[in-house]
Amino acid sequence: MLREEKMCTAGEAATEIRSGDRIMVGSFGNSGYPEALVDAVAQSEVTNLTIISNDLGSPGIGLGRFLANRQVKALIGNYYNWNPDVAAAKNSGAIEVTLVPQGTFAEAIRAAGVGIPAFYVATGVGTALTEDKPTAVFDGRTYVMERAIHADVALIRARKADTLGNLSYYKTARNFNPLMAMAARLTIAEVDEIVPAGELDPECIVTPHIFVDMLVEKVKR
Amino acid sequence: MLREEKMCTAGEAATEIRSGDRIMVGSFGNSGYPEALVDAVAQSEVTNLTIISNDLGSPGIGLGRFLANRQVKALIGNYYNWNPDVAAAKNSGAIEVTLVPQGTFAEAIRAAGVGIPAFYVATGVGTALTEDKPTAVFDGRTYVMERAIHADVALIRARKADTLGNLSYYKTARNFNPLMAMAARLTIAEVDEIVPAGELDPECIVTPHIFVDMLVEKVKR
Amino acid sequence: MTDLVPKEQAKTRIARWIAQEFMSQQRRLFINLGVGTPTLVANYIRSDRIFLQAENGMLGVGPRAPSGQVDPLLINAGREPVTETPGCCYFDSATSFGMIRGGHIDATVIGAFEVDETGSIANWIIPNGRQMGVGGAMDLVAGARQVVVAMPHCSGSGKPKLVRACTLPVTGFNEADLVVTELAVFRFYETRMVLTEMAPEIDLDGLKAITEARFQVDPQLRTMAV
Amino acid sequence: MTDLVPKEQAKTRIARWIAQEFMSQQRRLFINLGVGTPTLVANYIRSDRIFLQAENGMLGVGPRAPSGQVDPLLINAGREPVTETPGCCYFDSATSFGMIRGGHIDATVIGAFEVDETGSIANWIIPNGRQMGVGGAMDLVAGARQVVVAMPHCSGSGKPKLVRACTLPVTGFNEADLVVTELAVFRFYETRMVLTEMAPEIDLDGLKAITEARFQVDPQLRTMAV
Repeated sequence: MLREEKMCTAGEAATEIRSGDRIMVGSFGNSGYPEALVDAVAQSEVTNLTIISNDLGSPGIGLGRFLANRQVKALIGNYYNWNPDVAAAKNSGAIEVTLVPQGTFAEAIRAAGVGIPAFYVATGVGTALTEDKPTAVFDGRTYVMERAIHADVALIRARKADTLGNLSYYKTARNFNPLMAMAARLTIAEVDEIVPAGELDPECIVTPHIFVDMLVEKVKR
Repeated sequence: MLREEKMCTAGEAATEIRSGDRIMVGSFGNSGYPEALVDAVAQSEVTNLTIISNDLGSPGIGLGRFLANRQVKALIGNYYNWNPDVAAAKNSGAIEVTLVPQGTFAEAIRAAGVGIPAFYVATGVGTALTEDKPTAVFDGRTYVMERAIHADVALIRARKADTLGNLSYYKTARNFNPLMAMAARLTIAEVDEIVPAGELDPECIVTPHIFVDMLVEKVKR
Repeated sequence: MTDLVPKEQAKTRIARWIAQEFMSQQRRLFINLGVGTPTLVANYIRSDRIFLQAENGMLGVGPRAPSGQVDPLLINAGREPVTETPGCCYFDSATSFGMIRGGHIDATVIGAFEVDETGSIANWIIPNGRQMGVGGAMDLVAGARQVVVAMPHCSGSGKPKLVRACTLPVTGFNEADLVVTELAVFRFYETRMVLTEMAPEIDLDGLKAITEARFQVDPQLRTMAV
Repeated sequence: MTDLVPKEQAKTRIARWIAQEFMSQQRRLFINLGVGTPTLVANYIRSDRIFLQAENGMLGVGPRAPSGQVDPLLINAGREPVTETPGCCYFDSATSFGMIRGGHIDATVIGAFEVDETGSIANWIIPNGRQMGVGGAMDLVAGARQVVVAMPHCSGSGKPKLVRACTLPVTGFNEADLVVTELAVFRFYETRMVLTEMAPEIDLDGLKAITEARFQVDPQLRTMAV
């Protein structure tokens, strides 16, 4: 029963996204991202999106399609050197870009998922990326206060799911996916394979199904 | 080579602890704690310890032995109802006790491990347990600032280690152990079994060996 | 305690009512059950949509383990031996309380010493110097989306537990959403406390006599299922 | 760049020197290597005590994957295909940067546009509007116990990269511990910059002429291994 509730196609999942939404996407340089979900969103009419991701793929490739399709209002992330279209769009005023150091970015997403509105880090103190943020001194060292990063929808990529929605990942594709799964109002996971509940080793489940709302099984080619 | 470096007996490990140290111990009500290490410390001469743990076992049992042996200066934890000796010792002025809500306690230990000196939570706002702590309002809700909890030594319990020191746990015994492994200057893990490096599934390692300094293999009886 | 409903029957009634409430929601629910009467709720849940979380790091807690099949490392937060359900999983306590504080737990069922008319809850300590424990109580009332209090209507000595203002140290302010006793069900809207169901053993005047908290009465007041 | 040491030889010399430095420490080391010359350090490490961390969630990074054995999901933070070593493991980016920020990474080796005489490092952006990326640079310089800068002594146009004060946006203030170029090795003590080794191709006057930063000279100044 649960299986039917959670499972859907990428196209169905994409209808959950509204123009203006804040969307997290698990990805690292065109690796380990939910390809079918990104495809479906890129083919949809939604626009004015805020995309929260490590990077934005390459020009017109991967997450880069959102920008090429003019679906982006703003970006929050940390590394756009792999997609020079981002700097060009920012310089022309077409989009806003908020750069957050990668570790702070990861932690801020986790924070959103675990009910922590703000936390302190030593990363970037005194630099251009934290100049508008409050600072505080603890035990003689200066730290900057960083805020949690929330989203409306998270599109994540996992290797295996069980029918409940428990997830495991594959190698370095784990990076942002389990964090983003916790941080959005609605989490949609694209997986290579769905197995019956109870088949994943309970000790090796990385994302408990409480964090997963919809499952899309990758269509085998 | 690494194996020889990291492996030792519980008695050898206990010599790393100095009187006055802050010691974290993974435990939940006499379950999932490093029995041989606790034994060794309880049999040693060290005193004036600050014990950072969920609870303090039962009177004279498990972590309760530290108190029975008068080795305790202070406790930081969240639930001492299972060991009424704690309240008695506190009331007589023999020890200090700092109660921290369990979720804040877990998060504060993690924070120490990941370079976060302070963070905000909604837990306990306005209550006796947070009355001395700064508060701040984010998005209209009041939060209290909590500080990281560090230790000199962490004594943790895992199920399996590999020779490098990677760890996996067993069922609910996971609870505080992986967090404490990150939060101390020196982490000593007591494990049921040590296998060659490469035998644990890289996707299922819970504590990477970077966090583990010494390994004690449980003596089979 | 009143003598209107025998003690064990009172616990069963409360637990069954709460289980029914969850099952009627017809959606996936993640629930954390506190020790005591709240744990009994599990006995009456029949649904593959309801998942129990134990704050010591487990999701998918099954029924109590039968004696002879007890695993000392498979326990709930009250140290009771439990069982696994298919698809259960384990995680550290930071993740566990991340679920709770992060708003992922739909409901927590807890006991209480006192609940006041603003929904504040006192359930972590009776300052007599003999108990020193907070556990996850403060995290749960602050973090769970719905806070359900399961408790006898009056204390062992017959005093009201639903009071005007908590006299014991508070666990969380204005956090109660639902209070279920053996005699009544109250819902909190913002800080309004509303009686929505009443047991057949009592009438409104009788209830008011043993309820110090001031409450409104739902125009649709129903008889509590017993 | 100077023309004293050919470019490829310069890179090799720097990478080899740093590898030797780590191997001489005779203890377990966890190291994060940045893209470019820092990655080359891996080629010269022969030690089962040195473990490489990739900030995209891997500990125990092995050599670059030979073509034909490339797994697109087994990559380092520079998106290069790598291999696994026995005992390697994977984790999410919050844990990965937890290792870095929490002081568990013994050393990071990074490139830089500029390092100034107080040890401040500029390596994340040249404000020309065409690049927008910080990646993990700020986390690494703030978090790693030892920050090793591997860079050519002068820029491509021949300008000093060791300057009095960074002119480019700073990544971290007073964070450099060691700067290794093809011509010299400098160590930072608090904010004192000290020349400890110098390459055979140059003398002190020559080095000062291409080093804008003011530095002290170690009385034990040695010839850099080349």
